[in-house]
Amino acid sequence: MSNPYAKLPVWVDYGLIPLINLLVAFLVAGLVVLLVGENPLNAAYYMITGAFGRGEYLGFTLYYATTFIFTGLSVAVAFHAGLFNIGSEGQAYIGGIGVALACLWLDRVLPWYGVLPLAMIGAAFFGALWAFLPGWLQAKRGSHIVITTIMFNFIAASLMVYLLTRVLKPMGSMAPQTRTFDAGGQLPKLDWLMGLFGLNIGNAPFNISFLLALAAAFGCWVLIWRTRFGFEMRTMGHSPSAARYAGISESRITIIVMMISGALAGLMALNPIMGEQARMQLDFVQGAGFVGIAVALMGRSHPAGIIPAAILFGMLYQGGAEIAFEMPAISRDMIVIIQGLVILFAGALENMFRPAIGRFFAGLTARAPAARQAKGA
Amino acid sequence: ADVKPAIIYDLGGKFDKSFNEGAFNGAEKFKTETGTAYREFEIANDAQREQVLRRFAGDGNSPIVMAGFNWAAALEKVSAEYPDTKFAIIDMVVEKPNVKSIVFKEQEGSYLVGVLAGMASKSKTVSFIGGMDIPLIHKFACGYVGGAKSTGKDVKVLEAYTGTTPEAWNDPVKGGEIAKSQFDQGSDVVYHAAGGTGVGVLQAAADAGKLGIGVDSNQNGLQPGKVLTSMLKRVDVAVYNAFKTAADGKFETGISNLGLKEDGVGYAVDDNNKALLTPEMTAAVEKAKADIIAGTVQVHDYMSDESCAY
Amino acid sequence: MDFFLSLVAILESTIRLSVPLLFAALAGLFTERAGVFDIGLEGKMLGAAFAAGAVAAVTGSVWLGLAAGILVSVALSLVHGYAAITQRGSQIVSGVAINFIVAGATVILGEAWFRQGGRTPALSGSARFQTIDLPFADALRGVPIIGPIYSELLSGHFLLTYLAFAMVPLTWWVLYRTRFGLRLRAVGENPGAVDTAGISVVWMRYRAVICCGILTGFAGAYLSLAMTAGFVKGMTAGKGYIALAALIFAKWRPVNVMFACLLFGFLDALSIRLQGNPLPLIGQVPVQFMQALPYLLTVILLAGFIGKAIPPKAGGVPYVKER
Amino acid sequence: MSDIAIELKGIDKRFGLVHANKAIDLTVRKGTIHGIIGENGAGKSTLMSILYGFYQADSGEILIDGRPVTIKDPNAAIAAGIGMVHQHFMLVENFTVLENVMLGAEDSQILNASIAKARVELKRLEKEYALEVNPDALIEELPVGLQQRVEILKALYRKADILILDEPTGVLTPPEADHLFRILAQLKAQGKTIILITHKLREIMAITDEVSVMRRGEMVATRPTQATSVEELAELMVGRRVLLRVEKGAALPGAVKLKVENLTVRDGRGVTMVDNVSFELKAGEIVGIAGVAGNGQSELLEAISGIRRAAAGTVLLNGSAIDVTGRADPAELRQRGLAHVPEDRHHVGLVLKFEEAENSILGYHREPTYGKGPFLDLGAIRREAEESIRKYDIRPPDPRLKTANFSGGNQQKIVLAREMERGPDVLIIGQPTRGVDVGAIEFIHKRIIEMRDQGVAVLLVSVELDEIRALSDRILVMFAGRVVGERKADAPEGELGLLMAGIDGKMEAAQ
Ligand SMILES: Nc1ncnc2c1ncn2[C@@H]1O[C@H](COP(=O)(O)OP(=O)(O)OP(=O)(O)O)[C@@H](O)[C@H]1O
Ligand SMILES: Nc1ncnc2c1ncn2[C@@H]1O[C@H](COP(=O)(O)OP(=O)(O)OP(=O)(O)O)[C@@H](O)[C@H]1O
Ligand SMILES: [Mg+2]
Ligand SMILES: [Mg+2]
Repeated sequence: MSNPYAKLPVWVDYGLIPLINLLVAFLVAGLVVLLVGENPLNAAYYMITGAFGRGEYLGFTLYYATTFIFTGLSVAVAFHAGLFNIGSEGQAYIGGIGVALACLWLDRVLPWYGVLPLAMIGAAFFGALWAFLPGWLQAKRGSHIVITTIMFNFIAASLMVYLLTRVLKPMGSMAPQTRTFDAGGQLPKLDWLMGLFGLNIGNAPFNISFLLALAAAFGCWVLIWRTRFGFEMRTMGHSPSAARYAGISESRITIIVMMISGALAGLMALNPIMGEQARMQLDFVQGAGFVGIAVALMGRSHPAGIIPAAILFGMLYQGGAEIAFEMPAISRDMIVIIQGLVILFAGALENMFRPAIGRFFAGLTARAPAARQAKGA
Repeated sequence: ADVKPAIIYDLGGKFDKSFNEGAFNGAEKFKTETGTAYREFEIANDAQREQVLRRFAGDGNSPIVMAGFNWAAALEKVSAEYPDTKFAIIDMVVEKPNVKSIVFKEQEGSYLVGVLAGMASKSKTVSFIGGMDIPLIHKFACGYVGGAKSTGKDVKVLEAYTGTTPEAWNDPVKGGEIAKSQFDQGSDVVYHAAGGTGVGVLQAAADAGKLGIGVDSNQNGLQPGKVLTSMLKRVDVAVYNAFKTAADGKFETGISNLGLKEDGVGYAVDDNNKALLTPEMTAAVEKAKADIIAGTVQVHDYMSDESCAY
Repeated sequence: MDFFLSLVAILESTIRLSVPLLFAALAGLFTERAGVFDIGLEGKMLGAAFAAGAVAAVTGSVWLGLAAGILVSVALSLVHGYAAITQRGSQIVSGVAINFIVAGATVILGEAWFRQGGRTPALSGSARFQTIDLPFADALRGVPIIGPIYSELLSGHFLLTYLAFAMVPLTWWVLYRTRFGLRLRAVGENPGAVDTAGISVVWMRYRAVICCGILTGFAGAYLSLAMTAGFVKGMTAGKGYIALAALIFAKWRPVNVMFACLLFGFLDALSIRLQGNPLPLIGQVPVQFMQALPYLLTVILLAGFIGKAIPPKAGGVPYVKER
Repeated sequence: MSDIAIELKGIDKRFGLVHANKAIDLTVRKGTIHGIIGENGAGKSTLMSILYGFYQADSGEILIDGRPVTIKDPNAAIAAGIGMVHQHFMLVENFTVLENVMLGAEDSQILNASIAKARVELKRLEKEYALEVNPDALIEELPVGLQQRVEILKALYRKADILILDEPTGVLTPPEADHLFRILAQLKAQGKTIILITHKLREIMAITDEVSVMRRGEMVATRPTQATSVEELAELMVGRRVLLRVEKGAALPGAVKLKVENLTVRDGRGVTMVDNVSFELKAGEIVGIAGVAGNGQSELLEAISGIRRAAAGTVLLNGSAIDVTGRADPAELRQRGLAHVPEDRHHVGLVLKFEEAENSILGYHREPTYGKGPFLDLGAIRREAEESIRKYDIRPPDPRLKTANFSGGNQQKIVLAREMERGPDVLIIGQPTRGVDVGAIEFIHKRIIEMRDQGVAVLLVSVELDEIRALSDRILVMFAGRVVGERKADAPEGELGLLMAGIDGKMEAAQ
């Protein structure tokens, strides 16, 4: 595997190109808006003001972003080991069990900071468990992880429905959800953080799991680039044959990385369950696992890229809701389209504009002092 | 009048040909009658519930009517934040001073269509297809079973559900397939309480030359001559009344439990199904209706004990 | 006898349910055998179902609907082809993207055009496929054993149903007995060999991708024009993924694909049939378990208890000759 | 004029940063065998692939029979009567011979008719050129020699007048190579034009009429074969006199460091690749394993170093056993003093996307010196990398540069520095100088000798017989997975060549 194109400055590689891809995705989305008979510029206006226009809106944007940081990291960590985990969705869903159990058990006994560590452990444990199986199957039985994680998403959905309609649902209630948690099961909002910037959080459910997400992002960075294990998983991601040569056990890495990935996905459940709803309800993941794929691709699988990418998708979700309020012809499915387009242009077509950009920069640097590509030996 | 009414639909969407559409029709009726505009919104996911409620309340809309039991938790929170706003919720009870809770005795309406089904069936086997497998839908099923069995001890009722996720409201392919499977097992009348999935159920019944029974709205026109009747759940009336009473300044909070007596549920007769109903059937169903209203027949409510006594 | 009749009924339902899987899995067979992996079957099928339903509703013609379905699905295939073949992007990512775009677009457009919550208007008469009775089906109905099998199980399906099953030998013949098939299989195994033999790898793969588009077009049209009467949002409900699983399960062979699709269709039919009926010995099984069963089985089967499924050698990797 | 088959004028080609062909001119006369020689990476394959339409030249002109042609794809080349046997075979492995020969030259949409016709034509070609091969055999079941035959048949089936063979003898035993040359002579007699790429000077002298020499993307000379010599060609090829003999003293073998007993290795398909091999390796000696590529050397190295699981046998490292049939772990073997320079640096020895410093700890990344607990200390790693960069003169001297951006020779030095600098007891080296330029070759050879002199036991595998002979103290020859003979370093080349072909002189005589 060699880099097929000439070397570009880092900021072009990690900044300009993703930005251009993103822009094209939005342009195409604009065409869809036109097709529906609405004005794309208006839509863009509503989207931006709806996402950032007020402290409350920003709070919602960051609330969604929190979720996407977790799922984005989940997908990205697996990417680094060469694994494509499409199962973050299911892992996050199952991770919810851990959060819910901790809250149901202790919310009336302990304050939130007592429940939170347990909820985190539970979320990570159940998420990891759900990722362990596909990881194990890939490592030991050779079943393709993409296919098994897809299957596990479906199985998770069935399992959760069973649990929520038969086991966790309080008697007499109709909605497939747990009871509402008491104070111990509710995370405090980050109103003070917004307050520092003179913003009023309003009703936005922006809560401390955002800080956990940032910590997780930092943790992932350390894990990937500063630990021996990270070194091993990157080796495997780039070259399985080199990994074998280096004595790195492919199945061990596969299983552990999948579990880390699943744990990160599972942690996502804290945000909607403890941070917003104060209960676990059916389908609370809402496709965030899939958004994670787009976020990881946009963010080039680097935590420093994933955070802005997650905020971007938070903006799409929050701003998209505002579009839906203001423009009746456009429902929230618009976001699904944009998400798909971002995956298409930032992922599958990421190199579409690279040759042209490469040529442009080659033209710029042609007269620069002899390239540093010193010929060796 | 000086009202800014608003309506919010549930996940099934405004045009589900059944529950949400009923709510929409009520709002439309109000609009055409009074000329007062209303705001509306279709949510796309659960996280939006509180958001849209607050937004509508914050914009000064009142009353805000929401269709569907799923709104309860969000409403509980938001209604406390906006004590001056009037809310109405359909299909669920939320005990707050500024909330009107409208629930229906679906078991009663289902009982009536059960009577019709039992009598219309030649094979003495009828069937029920629910959408999502939740207590509310079992309530429909249970009433239906009661009605069908009241026409004869030997009547057999098959019961199935499309699924357990919200997608179950929207899977006509599966709905049709379940219906066919029930026809194969002998059923010749099928009643659905499955939202959009029901479109497929009624279609399959029509294709197979069997009879379907619609739900919520009057669905007799979906397959004219092939739909025996529809169990009406007058969501439209509920919404219309909520808007209208608010416009007239007579909006009342508290629980209203609408059954046959209140004309909250019923069965549909129109040109599309007139020919299907024999005089005996009409007589029997009217008698059942009278008995229920009079209280001589008690239709079991599944949700009272989460089990079906029939 | 009673058991026999209900078996016939389950099998009949199996046939109905496996048709979309069969079309989609054969579609996947064409591209994957040519080295282009495709998890976008789901999206293409959904796009086709929408286009077919929408056009049939507007024009009242089932044939125009079918044509529109095929057109849209081929167009989506070409997008996948452009990303995977021309731009050499990740095939999995491109497939995922298409699934998203279609899932969103069908709802947005459907809602904007028809205003029925993402549904297209219900179809009737010549706007949808009608079932076809085979000759003598009525006459034979009464005959024991043969009657139910012929008149119930084999007769009374849609044109597309018969087409789907006819596609199996046809696909086999095309792949193994024609020049096109030889080249197609070669390009999935060693594109270099095809290239140096003077055949364009790119064009070969594009043709395979187009075949895939046509077949997913049939799959989608079957859903909205035959099996039901109109499009409903998300109506593929994971069938594309099951088709993919069937394809892998069948180790990329046409006849095996048919059996795999029939198996998954059978599981689905069985789960519908078993609902509410307790199983002997086991007792009442939660619906959720029955619903997860096809996926569970796929996982178990994929876990290598059926031998190894070896994909086409060049599958999933873009053809790059100049680094 | 008309006796010129091919004329290339000013062919220029770049692959990204690599300038593979620099304004190349070449004239090939009709009915001759024209040799092209040059080191690895000189640009031979690239030039021929351009002629065959597989790559497109950035600029330049191609004339066939005096007429300018544009060859935009292999199809155009085939139409112009050009056939090519590629260095890496272009065959579909799970197709039959017949299907491979036919592919792209089927003359009808339905296969049946084409198959029948191809079968007849194939029979005719087989007879005419003594190129026998079962038309219904699957390619993956054929030995490489036969696979190459299929490639030649493919070209002949397409009625090629001009046949390009890119390093055809690399995979052949000497008798097979002789057979090939007879066929080439016969083709030439029929008036066909042949271009033969190789870097074996002996072959050039034996069969070609003219020879062109390439160096670093340039065409440096063309000579009538009669009028040149091996020495001149070698000098032209590398640009200066080659030092074929490496200066080294006599070996002082010590204790047995590595003992291989009855080692058998099978590949994924169950084919025996290493067949009951036994030998000993002592401290302070270099044992070379000679053999034509694909006779089990690679698998032997992989089994010993723990990358590949052996089917049977034992290996003792410093007297204690390695679990070669079970879970021998390369990481553990490293700790026990076994270092391994793999044959394929691009895919095995290095992670090209890693920084140089990261590659300098690949396989040793668990060592305590590189960090505390689970963490890596990047500073320490880079400092150490800088040291070996200095010591091995790796250029450019930047430990943070991506490894892909180093040239082949420097990449090889990165691997060598990593494996040699930790004072191993046993050093296993595969193809130490493959694709490496002359300057680096000298350096690498010197280092290997130094290791030996420090008492390291060195096991060397190379397909370059010259390299084996120059470095080894003892030579083992492998053929078809077996060690067919052991010779002193000074054994005559001819004898080794026969052994490599599986012909044991003594056994032959005995029978
Ligand atoms: N497809 C390609 N993409 C990028 N670079 C290439 C490609 N093919 C060859 N090169 C580079 O071009 C140069 C010339 O390669 P080429 O294969 O023509 O050499 P060669 O003389 O045939 O060598 P060998 O004797 O090893 O076959 C090398 O540096 C090589 O790395
Ligand atoms: N796979 C690759 N990816 C990116 N760049 C490469 C790759 N291979 C080679 N290069 C670039 O091309 C240049 C030439 O590489 P090549 O291997 O042909 O060198 P070389 O001329 O054979 O050098 P040496 O004398 O060391 O053998 C390298 O310096 C490197 O920058
Ligand atoms: Mg070459
Ligand atoms: Mg080189």
